[in-house]
Amino acid sequence: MSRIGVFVCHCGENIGRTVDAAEVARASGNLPGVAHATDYKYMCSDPGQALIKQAVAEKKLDGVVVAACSPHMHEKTFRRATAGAGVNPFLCEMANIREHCSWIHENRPAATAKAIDITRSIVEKLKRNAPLEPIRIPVERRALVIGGGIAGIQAALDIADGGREVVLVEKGPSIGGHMSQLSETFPTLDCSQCILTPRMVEVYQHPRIKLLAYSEVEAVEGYIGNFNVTIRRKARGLDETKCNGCGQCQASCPQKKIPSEFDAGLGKRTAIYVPFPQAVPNIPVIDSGHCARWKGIVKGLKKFACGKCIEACGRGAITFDLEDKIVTEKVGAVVVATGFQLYEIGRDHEADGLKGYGEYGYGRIPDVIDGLQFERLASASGPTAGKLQRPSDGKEPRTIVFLQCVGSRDPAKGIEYCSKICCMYVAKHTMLYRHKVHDGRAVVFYMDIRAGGKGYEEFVRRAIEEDGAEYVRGRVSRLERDGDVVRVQGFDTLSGEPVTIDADLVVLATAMRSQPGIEALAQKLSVSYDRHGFINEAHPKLRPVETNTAGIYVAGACQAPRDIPDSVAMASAAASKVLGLFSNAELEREPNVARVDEATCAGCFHCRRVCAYGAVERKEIRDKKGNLVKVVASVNRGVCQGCGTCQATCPGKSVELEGFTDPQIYAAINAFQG
Amino acid sequence: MSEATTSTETTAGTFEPRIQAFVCNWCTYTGADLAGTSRIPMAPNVRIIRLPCTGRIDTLFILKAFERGADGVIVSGCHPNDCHYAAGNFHARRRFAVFRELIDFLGLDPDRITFSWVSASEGKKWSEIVNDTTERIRRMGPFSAYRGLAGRTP
Amino acid sequence: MSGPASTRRSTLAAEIRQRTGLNPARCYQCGKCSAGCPMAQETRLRPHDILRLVQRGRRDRLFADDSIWLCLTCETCSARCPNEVGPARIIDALRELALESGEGEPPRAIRAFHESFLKQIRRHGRIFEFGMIAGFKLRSGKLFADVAKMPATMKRGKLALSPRRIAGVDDVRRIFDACSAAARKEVQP
Amino acid sequence: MRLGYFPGCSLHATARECEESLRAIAAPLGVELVELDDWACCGATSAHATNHLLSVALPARTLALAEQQGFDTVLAPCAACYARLASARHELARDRSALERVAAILERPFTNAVKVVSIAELLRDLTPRIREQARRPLGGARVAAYYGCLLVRPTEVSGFDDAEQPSSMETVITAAGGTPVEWRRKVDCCGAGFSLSRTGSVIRLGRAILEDAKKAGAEAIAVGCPMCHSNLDLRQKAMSRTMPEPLGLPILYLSQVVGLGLGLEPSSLGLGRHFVGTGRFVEKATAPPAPAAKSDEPRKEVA
Amino acid sequence: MKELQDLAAKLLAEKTVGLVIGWEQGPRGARPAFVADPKDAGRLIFDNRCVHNLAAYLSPRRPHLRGFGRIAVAVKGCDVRAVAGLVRESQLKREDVVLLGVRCGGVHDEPTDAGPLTAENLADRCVGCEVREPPRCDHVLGELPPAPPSRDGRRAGRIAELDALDHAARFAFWRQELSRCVRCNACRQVCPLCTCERCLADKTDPPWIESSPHTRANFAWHATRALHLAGRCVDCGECERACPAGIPLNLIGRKVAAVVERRFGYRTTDDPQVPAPIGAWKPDDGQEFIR
Repeated sequence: MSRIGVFVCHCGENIGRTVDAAEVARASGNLPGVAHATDYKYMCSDPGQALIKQAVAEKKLDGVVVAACSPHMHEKTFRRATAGAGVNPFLCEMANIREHCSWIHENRPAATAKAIDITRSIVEKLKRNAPLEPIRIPVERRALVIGGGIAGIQAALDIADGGREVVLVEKGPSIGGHMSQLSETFPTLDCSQCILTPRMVEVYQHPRIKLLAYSEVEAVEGYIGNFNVTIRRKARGLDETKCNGCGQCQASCPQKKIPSEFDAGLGKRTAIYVPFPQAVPNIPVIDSGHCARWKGIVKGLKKFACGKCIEACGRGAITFDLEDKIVTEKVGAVVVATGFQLYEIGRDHEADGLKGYGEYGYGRIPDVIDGLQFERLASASGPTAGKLQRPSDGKEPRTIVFLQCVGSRDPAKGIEYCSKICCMYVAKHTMLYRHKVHDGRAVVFYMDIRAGGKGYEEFVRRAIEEDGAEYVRGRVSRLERDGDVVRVQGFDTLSGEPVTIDADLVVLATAMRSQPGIEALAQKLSVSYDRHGFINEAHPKLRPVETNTAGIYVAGACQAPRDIPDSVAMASAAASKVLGLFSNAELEREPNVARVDEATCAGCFHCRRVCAYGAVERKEIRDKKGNLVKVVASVNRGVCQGCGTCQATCPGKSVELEGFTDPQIYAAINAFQG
Repeated sequence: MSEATTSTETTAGTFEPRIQAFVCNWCTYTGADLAGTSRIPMAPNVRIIRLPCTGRIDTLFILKAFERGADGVIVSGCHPNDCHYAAGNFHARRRFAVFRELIDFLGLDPDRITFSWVSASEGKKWSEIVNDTTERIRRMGPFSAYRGLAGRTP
Repeated sequence: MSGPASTRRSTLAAEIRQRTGLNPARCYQCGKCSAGCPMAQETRLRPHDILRLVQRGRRDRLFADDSIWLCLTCETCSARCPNEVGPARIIDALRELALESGEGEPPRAIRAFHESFLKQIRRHGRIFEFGMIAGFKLRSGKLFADVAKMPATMKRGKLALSPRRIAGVDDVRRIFDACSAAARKEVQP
Repeated sequence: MRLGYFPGCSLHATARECEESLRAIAAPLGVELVELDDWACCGATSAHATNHLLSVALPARTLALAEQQGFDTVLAPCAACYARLASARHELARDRSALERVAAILERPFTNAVKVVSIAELLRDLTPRIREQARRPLGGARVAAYYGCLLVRPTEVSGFDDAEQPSSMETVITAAGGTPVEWRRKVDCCGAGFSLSRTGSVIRLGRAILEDAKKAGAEAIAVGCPMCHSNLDLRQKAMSRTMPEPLGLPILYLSQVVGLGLGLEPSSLGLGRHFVGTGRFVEKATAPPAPAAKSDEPRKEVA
Repeated sequence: MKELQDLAAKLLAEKTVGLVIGWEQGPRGARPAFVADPKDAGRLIFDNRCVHNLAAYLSPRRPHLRGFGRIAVAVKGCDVRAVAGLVRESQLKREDVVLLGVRCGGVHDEPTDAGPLTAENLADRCVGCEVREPPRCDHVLGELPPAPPSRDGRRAGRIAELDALDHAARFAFWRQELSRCVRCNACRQVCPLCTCERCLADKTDPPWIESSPHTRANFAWHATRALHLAGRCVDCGECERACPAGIPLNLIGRKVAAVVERRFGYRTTDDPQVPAPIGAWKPDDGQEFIR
């Protein structure tokens, strides 16, 4: 570059007051390679920009330096002007002589000298700039949604309704997630299934949603707009196309005593089963752990003890085909909505670094249950058909004690965060209970009530004021079984008295945790997660549903404890992000990405280790005969975000970050200090 | 280059150090912008080079700056967990930690370099970094010991 | 943060933290400690009250009555504390502090017990139980309590009557002196 | 196995039966107990309620002695001594400067390398050996295992068993042929620290424990702590004063239970030294097995 | 020694490998040996003069050894760390080499030294050796010799002395030492972990490291080399041994290794699966030097 134009802005008085802009222009004009230098009152104004265009045309300039404000302010403006003049926009640079000079100095000669320095350094850097073209990436306008709970359902429906295809992958046999297990929902007490099941059916019937239930994401490759997803379709043991969901197989299965996951262990199910009557898809699965025939096949037996379901099926759908199938899907965006699990507070959580609560006897005392189990007891579709009966003897509990913050806000047991939903659902539980057992006693041990949300505080107050829930501020020290009651040993910190209550049933509001296996999924997706396994959002305020990997979004309780309204809101937000991405067939990105010099790359892959985005790939270099010469690093321009950590790490400096190359930085240092 | 301010140039006989800053685009550069917008006066001795991320800041830059005449260097970027690129500053932190102790061992005073985290909202902190570094380097004097190594060994 | 805010912070909490490495500010007053405390029904201040008063720097109320001296150090509070505050150790530290600064005193009986106990160790290196009980009774004034049990205890061969001094008793005395010197030093600023 | 043996003050006095039974079962279990030379008191509650440094330095002296005398493990059968020794060890292992400070006070070499075990931990680890050597099914006697505070708390110091639902003593009782009972107060505090100074509290706390054990059907309580023992044994009469009849619950050391299971003579186990008579229990435990039971066959582990 | 020779002959004869790299008697002490013919296997030796870290020959920068197919290389326990480094950084496939581990009880400073090892003549890196039994080798040969004589590490002592000086004094020391560097690049050539295809120092655009061998350029060169080896240097000391100017380069490597260990809890290991510390991070890495 030998014909650079330097344009020095006065910014009215903003620069001109302490920096002699004319002197900066004069000094810059003397620099080798500078063919034109001038100053002007307002470079960013239309006449100012016209000045650049005119000079480029008249002086045949091949590069532009605007000495003015911060590039954060007007770099786009001046690059557009430069492009308008027919010069590659990346051959325009800004020298920041306002924020970094005129505004912070009083001494005019010193400020002017500094402005000259800054401008000179940028001129020298610009000499090493290369013309760059924006990166264009084709976008596959289909989305993958992982997780079929309420967040996944909402995201899938919003994207599909927006006109784009969706692949919805659910790990379990049915979509619906935790919400399908709930009895009523706060703060309106509307029936959970009544609002959820129509949405589930909508998913099933939507022409643009491909539902892959009982499936898991195996691998994800590629980058924004271009993901290749491998999905394992787990064997249900039957031919889904033949099954019409009549339920005969289920009725015929002799294994009837298996604890039902859907009923949180309080109900029973068969070995071939549909998890609940409204399941979507309404197709059974065979539980390999409990089906005698399945176990026989795995063992290689020739004769089988059981074949009842095969006989019962009128359509010959039950095949006992045990092979998982692998399918691949090409998508342009991914929404992660894998939800949560409850902290099971028995003792054996060493592997997770959680200690469990020996003092609460969960798992030993049958009448100590968790919140989800209470939901099933209270639910009309539950094992007791909505009659409140405690597990030990089926008696209707006359006194129920609810403990909040079990597992949550308890660093000693491994979790310091607040699970957010417990205050609300415990209040709901007290109401449900009091509505069913009018003279029953509902006591809540709490630490703080966190009822921030529309109608939430009012809801809790209603539980206390109208429905007679007794709230005691204090944590419970220990639960003991004494005869047929559970003795609750607590303390009322407000009255300063020990409180001992003999309860018929104790309900623990256990913490929300991320799903097991989320770390492995996150690694497949190259998204980051916190130490509790919750997926990290790209920015807690400004990019709440994006992840640090472009094209991958997050919704619902896999990001942090969330209630239903929050999860749905996030899901819709993620869907709108996806639809925004899909609004063009191509994606345009700034070209400031890394580039590997394959001739000198030694293939040590230090760059690959430091890349937070998985943008560095292995590339085989072969000679003409096809023999492998070496393996080198190669940057995927679609994935690279341009941080340049790879370049600083590369010992042989075989990577260059466009726009901030070593020769550019070297020139800038030299110009400052040389 | 006649216009260049050099460290031998003096104001009223005092030594004016030349300080090279390498800062990340998202936090410190923006923080320095904020210092400007807030009109916080500071010493005019620092020259900023903008990089996308502290992860991009090579220790070679620092050595080169000293070699070409800088008396001090400022390296600054986003606070931990605030990196625009997720982890660039964490990688940089390890790199600088080793570099600092290494040059210390080689007899180069690591106080010639200020490492700092300055967020986009810490315009005031940036001005303090600039002023404190300038004052410190002024007290330490020109870094001719290193620059001058290119001549004959005494 | 600097300025007045930091100087206003309870120096008692800071002192406890420095002694024990435990941070009283971690207590969020959930009361689980008090719910499980075997002595809660006998003390005016329960563990969570004590923590609160430490946070507020209320030495006056902490040292005004018996509460801190009635802790059995059974550690139930610490074992169940959700926030790893460690009330038992903090109460220990408060007792040390009270003794060192003279701001608080254990109830006579408890002090008498500790004094005779430690005196025995200092004198003989070990506890010689008959002597200890005798010393305790003189110090506490509970002259006749438990006297009925003495003959039965002796009959069962359970009270060693003749004190035997260990060889390294000088060792033990030096340890005592060094530790109480260190304690005295800590009271001074 | 050769262990440094730290009897503590009580095993030479009020807890003689603990020492006697320990020594009696040591040989059949293949354990050599070597009493530490010139040990001093651990300082107990009194030191750590009044001077933290002292409460670390006194046990540290014992640990240093053990180190010098060539032991890698020290047995502290008294739970209170165990807690003091283990706490000191734990604290000094975490804090290098405290270790240096204490070593300076001791004026002897000290690297804090010796492990401390309690009676419950030791016997739990010897369970296979106990099962192998057991000669008597104890007549199916129902025993409540009582841990109290110091065997399981503070968790980070002891850590050999769960703090809320410990099981090591039950394992030992089962191996010795007894039947552990399920009860609620096994980790509650009996208040023994105030045994002399605040008897009223102690009686209240002890009574709750005894009552619960009785209610759960226990015929005896096994303990691992001389303080708990003297409290529940010596003061049992006072504790049952308000009850219609005396509780009559013998309080045995875990080592005594094991001794009975091994078929040792009750007199060699110090069973005559108790305040609450052990006669009925011993009688049941030593009765010849009913003809149907084949006592020679190895019993199945129940726990 | 017979065991080594026989095994080498067998591996060559069976064509398991095309080349065996070991040590042989040269005109001036032990030297690296390259045996392609089973008949020459008798040349191979191993004794306490075999100081060379032969893993350097496995680096892909030695294309002249490429045509031999699989290579067997004799390694001491400490040399295995360098092999692990090459595998870790994709410079070598473990299955492409047969490691002949030789049990070693310490070596001399120089291959020309002879006689029994004493506390005086023992190479510094052998002090407190923990890998007399070579780990992760395909064959392990020889009897386990006694531990090398014990003494304090000289370099550790020297580093402590330097650390105790002020900046000016340390600077004077290194200025003196580094002024002798003629940039012959022997250090780089002999280093098993200097695996760049084109060294940064040879790059001219931009010339980050000044090419003329004056002291300032030498500072930049050796500092940068040490940084690039941070968490990778296997402390074989070959750079210092190869240096014709006798610059104590190993002091720099050791110092950096100590920093890396103190800060990141990492020590160069013979397990290729364990990732190196530079290129990794922890949220709570020390940052006491950052304002």
